[in-house]
Amino acid sequence: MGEAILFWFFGGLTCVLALLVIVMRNPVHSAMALIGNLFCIAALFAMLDAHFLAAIQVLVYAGAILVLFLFVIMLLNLKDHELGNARQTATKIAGAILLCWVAFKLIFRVMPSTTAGFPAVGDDYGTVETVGRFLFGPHLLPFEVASILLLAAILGSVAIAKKKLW
Amino acid sequence: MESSFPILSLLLWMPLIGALLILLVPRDNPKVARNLALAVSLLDLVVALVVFFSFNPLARGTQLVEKWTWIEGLGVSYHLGIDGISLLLVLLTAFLAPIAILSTYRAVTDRVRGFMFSILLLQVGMLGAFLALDVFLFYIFWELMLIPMYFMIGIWGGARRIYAAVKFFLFTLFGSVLMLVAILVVFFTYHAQTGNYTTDLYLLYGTQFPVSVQMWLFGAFALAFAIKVPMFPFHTWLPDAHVEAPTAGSVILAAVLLKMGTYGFLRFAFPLFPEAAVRFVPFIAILAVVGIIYGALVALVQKDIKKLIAYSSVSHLGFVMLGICALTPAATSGGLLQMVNHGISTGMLFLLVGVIYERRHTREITEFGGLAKQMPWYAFCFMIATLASVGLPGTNGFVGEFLVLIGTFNSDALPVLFGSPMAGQVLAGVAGLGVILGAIYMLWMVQRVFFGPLANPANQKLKDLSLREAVVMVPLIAVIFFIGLFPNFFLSRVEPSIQAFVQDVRHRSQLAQKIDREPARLATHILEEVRHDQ
Amino acid sequence: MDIKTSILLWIPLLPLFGAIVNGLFGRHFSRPLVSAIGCGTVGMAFVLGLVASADIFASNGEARLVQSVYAWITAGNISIQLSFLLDSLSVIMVLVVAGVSFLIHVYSTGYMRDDPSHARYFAYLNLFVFSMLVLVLGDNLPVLFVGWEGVGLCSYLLIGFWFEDPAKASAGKKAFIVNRIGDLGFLIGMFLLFGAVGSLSIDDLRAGTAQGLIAPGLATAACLFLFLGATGKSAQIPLYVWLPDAMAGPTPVSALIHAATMVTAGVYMIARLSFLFAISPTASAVVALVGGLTALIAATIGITQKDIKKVLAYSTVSQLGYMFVAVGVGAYFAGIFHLMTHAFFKACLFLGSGAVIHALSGVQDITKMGGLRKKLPWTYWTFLISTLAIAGFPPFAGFFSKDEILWKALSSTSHAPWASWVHLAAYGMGILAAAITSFYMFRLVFLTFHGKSRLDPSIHVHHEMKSMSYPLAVLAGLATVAGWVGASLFGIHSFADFLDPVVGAAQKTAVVMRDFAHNHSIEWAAAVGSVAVAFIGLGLAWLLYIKSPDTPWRLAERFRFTYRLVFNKYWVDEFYEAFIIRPIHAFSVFLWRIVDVVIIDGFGVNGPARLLKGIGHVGRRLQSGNVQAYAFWLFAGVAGALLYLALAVGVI
Amino acid sequence: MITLQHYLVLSAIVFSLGVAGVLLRRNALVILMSVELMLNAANLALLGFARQLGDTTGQSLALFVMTVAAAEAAVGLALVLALFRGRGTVNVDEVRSLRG
Repeated sequence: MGEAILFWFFGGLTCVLALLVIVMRNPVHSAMALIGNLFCIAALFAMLDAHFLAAIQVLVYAGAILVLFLFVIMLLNLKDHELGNARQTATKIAGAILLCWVAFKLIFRVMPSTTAGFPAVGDDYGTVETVGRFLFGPHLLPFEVASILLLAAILGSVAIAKKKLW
Repeated sequence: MESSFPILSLLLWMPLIGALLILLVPRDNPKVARNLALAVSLLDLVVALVVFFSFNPLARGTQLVEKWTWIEGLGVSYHLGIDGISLLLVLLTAFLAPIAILSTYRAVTDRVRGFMFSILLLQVGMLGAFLALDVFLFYIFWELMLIPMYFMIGIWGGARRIYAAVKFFLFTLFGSVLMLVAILVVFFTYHAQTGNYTTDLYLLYGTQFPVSVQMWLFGAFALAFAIKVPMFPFHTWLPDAHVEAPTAGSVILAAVLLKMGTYGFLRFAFPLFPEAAVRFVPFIAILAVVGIIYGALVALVQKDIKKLIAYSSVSHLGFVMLGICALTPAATSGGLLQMVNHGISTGMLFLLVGVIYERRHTREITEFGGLAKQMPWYAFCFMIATLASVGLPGTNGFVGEFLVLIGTFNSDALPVLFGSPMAGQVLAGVAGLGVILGAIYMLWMVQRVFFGPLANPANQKLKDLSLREAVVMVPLIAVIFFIGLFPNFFLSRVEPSIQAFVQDVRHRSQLAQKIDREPARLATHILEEVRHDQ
Repeated sequence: MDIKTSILLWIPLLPLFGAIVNGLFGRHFSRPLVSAIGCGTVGMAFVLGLVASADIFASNGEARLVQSVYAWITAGNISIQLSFLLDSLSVIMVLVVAGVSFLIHVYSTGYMRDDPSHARYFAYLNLFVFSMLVLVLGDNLPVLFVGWEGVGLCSYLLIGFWFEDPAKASAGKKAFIVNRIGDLGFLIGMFLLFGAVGSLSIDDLRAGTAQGLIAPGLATAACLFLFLGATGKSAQIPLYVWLPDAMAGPTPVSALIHAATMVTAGVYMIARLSFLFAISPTASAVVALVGGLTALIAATIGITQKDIKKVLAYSTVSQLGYMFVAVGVGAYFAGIFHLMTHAFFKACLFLGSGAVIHALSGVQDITKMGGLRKKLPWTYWTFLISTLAIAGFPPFAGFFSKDEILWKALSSTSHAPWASWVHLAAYGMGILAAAITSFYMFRLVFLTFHGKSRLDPSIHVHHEMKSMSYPLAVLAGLATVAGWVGASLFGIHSFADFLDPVVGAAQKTAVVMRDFAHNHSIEWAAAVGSVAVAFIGLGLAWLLYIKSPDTPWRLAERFRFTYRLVFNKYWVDEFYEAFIIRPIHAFSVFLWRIVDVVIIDGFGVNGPARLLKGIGHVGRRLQSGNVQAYAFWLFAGVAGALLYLALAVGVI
Repeated sequence: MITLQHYLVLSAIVFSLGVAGVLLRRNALVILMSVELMLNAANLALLGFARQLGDTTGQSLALFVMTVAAAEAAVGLALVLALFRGRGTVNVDEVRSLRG
């Protein structure tokens, strides 16, 4: 029962904050909402026994990526008139609504409804050790490729940010 | 039949090595790039000559075969080989490359490395297409030729080069895409019949198709090749491409690239789908004859020398196609020889037009007149090329045209295929009118360019052929007369392959059996007895 | 292969060698050296011809030499040897060709002395001799055809020798193209024969004909196509139009190519294939009829021409007509006989006219000459002798050969049902043409050499040159005596006997004698008749051009239309221009401008391109450049796919 | 009882909100943040499935997604910076170089 309360709490908060991210006019506010959203998702991760990832979520997202966002926002120091208005066209809103509607319909109808909860898992599920063994065992190659990807992203963003592209 | 030394591979890849070396040459040193390209093409010619002389003229099949598995799962192999049909065309390609390169020494001054790279890459494509005995390999080389030629026209061409290059590209691509589809159908049909995947040409020859399917497949192949030949009414890319292409591009385009189409008919379209082929022969033969007359008539009224020669190519290639369609050894040998002849004489004409274009920057016939006075050696060379082109006996053109016409005229296949006893006679007769028209448009052009008063002041200071230009012409003239006087040197090497081709197509299309039911028209054997009695 | 046989190849090769040397290096040689190479090689060829023909003369035409040099074209069932044949027929041709060529080469050293393109001239001339010798020596039709086209090429080059004059270059081109039309006929004839016999060698064709491999209908078709070739080469109706224009070339060329040798190739070819023409009475009759018509019509045109060379050109056409009458009525040896005598007297006439033109620095209009008899005595006397020969006065050569032809036409018929009439008609036209020939030839002599000088006073008459006079004398001598070898009227049959091994059998097949054929009194009467018409022509010419020189102009005024019709050569050139050349040209422009540019390129090629471009223009609106719009379409696509999925499984 | 379905629906909602943000907002920064939302939604679903199956592979996969997200954010933000320097705006409506 406690699990359900936590899920509904964090789940509802996640939805609200995600909505705030996309409706706030000022990007700083959006970023703040996003931080909250990420924390809630981290909590949900923890509820799914992914403790390690929950930690990473907080560290990487809230700690690194969001800080990056905020740095950029401050660097740009946008004036009020530069923020612009979200001039949504009717077609786009209609399209978005249609998309959501179809998606929900599908999700509720297509998937087999189960009432059973999650099966039990071992204590070591989602621990740093288990995930680490996976990463450095069968997934070693993708892991190293990911590091190269990050390196490329670092170099790329430095190169792009230094140049005047347009 | 495995040859110990992969000489065909050497022949094929040497230009590519040269092309890569050219990329290493510094940008500001065009001279080195030119000389390197020339050296590589000359070396390649030497290799081609070695191939030519190591070819056994008596054997029927493919020789100097090299075969290695390439893509095992699809049965694709790296399969090269040469027979009498490809032998001549390979030699022609290797022979013309140094000449074309030498002709660019003054004409191409911009992006020389790129040009030389293109020309050598083009040579790889052409040689590969002639040597490949694997459909997949052939298709790769076939498309490979397209790219350098496209750039040669599009970058080093004349004023409307983009239009011409795109037109050339799209025409060819249009046909070759259909051919690709047909290749895939053949490939999967073979798999359905035998359970194996292969793209080896000789294995695919054995595939059995219902005639209705064959018709579609042959149609797809024939369209691709007919565009390349080009046959009427798919010829309109040719005048544009020739007019806009640089001289070397025109030479290679006319001399070798067009032969891809006719070669394709001989190597692929006819042997792969013999039953459909013989059903299509009446249409192709009629189109060929229409092309002969049409090209000649349109050439008659051209104002641009290059365009005139381009339309004359349409006419000449019509003879080649007619020779193939006649399905007699004489006519088909003549058609094959005519491919080479056209390459030599038309290539030479384009070179000569290039010479005058470098001096005057125009090709309008009305701009000239009386050049024979100012440039006697130039006029001499032009005259010889003209005479070869109109098929004067003693030059190469005569032998080819004569064999095509006499073979068509007395073909035992055409009357059966047309269902009319006079078919061969009528076709040859109408095609013969093309010979007359050929003399008319060529001589009229020669007269307007070379004879009459030297009125235009711009022409009064023209210089005659330089040493380099003369060096380019001499081998061509020598070959013109050599083939004209000693055609058997080549015909004897071609004969077994052509015999095999004709018999194979006739036999597998049931044509031979139909002909046997016809009353004998040739009374050669009676004559033999007469001779014997005397 | 013994020496005499291997000589054959060298007969044509020597002039070819001369042509190559003079053509490539001649401009660096001195003029005498060029002339020496030119004349020497041809002279050597003549000597070699004599050496090679010794056996044939000794055996009175029975012997023959065949030299097979190498296999030229072998493909499928076609096998063509490069081989030469010397028999009595080709002996005559080789000696006439090489001999007359030699004389004309010598003449040319004088005539072309001051021309800047001296070396080129001799190269062309030698090349011509080479081609002509190949033509007459060819052992099979393709080799003969090599020479056949080769002489056409040389004719083209030599007519347009002074190419800076566009009219002359055009005349050369016209000659080549008209010849090509005939050549196609020749080719088709060859193909037909090959289809029937499977070989193109003369001997095989002869054997095949004897074995009946060639059906009569096929023989007629083949002969008519071959004859089309002959009409082109030998300037007969309807393809004679090039020959008068061909006079644009240097005069020795006209003498050699357009009078003595090349234009007789058609006659030679028919004589060579006489066995074939003999089995087709229909084709033979056509040959005779066309020959007779050409003889008559060309002669009438000759009456009105003012250019000294044009008169001779039409006279050549007319005389060639006689030869065709001869081979048409089956008198093959008579055709060759006339060919030989004509070669001598017509070459002499042309060279004489050349001497006149040379002396007058290029004047060719006979109405502006007159009274040259005293100033050019050599020319006058040789010209007169040749005129007497061509007009048919005994004892000059032309009388014997022409009389032989006319008598054979009169006294024979063939197996074709209407041949009897055709032969009579040919005889009638021939005798009429003989009268006209005599008339216009003496008109030419009188206007040129007699009467008062009408020369432009500014013209200085040059002296005659020895290099030009000696060949004239030799030819005039031949024009006098050459007829005697075959004067059957006096019972001399040596010429006919000599040719008998080649054409005799064919002659027997082709000809049906009329009942009076062996009646000598009728033969004599016919001969007297042809001499009489010659006198009539002479008398008329004397009346009109010596006695009362004003009458011709009055007659021309009186019969204005007829005069203009004839003077303008019956407007045949104009007819060809309007009804053949112009329509072809217009049709070609139509093909190019309409079919190529509008239909194929416009609808077939650029049409789809434009359609695609139009679609592209519509599609371009979608490309707003707004990345979000692209993303929107992306997600809209996903939504669409999901919707489809939902509908498909019946969720919604 | 909280089942896998709950997590999946939650994930779908967050994903859809992300999509809506990408489509409707003009501010390049907010668009990037919306993309982060979408990636997180995907991760949530991934971990849900992993928990259901008891398979740790899903977790390591989620880690890679985060790596990609980090890289994406870095490059994307660099682009925004460059865009702002060049055009003086972060409004994607004004960037129309792709216009056909």
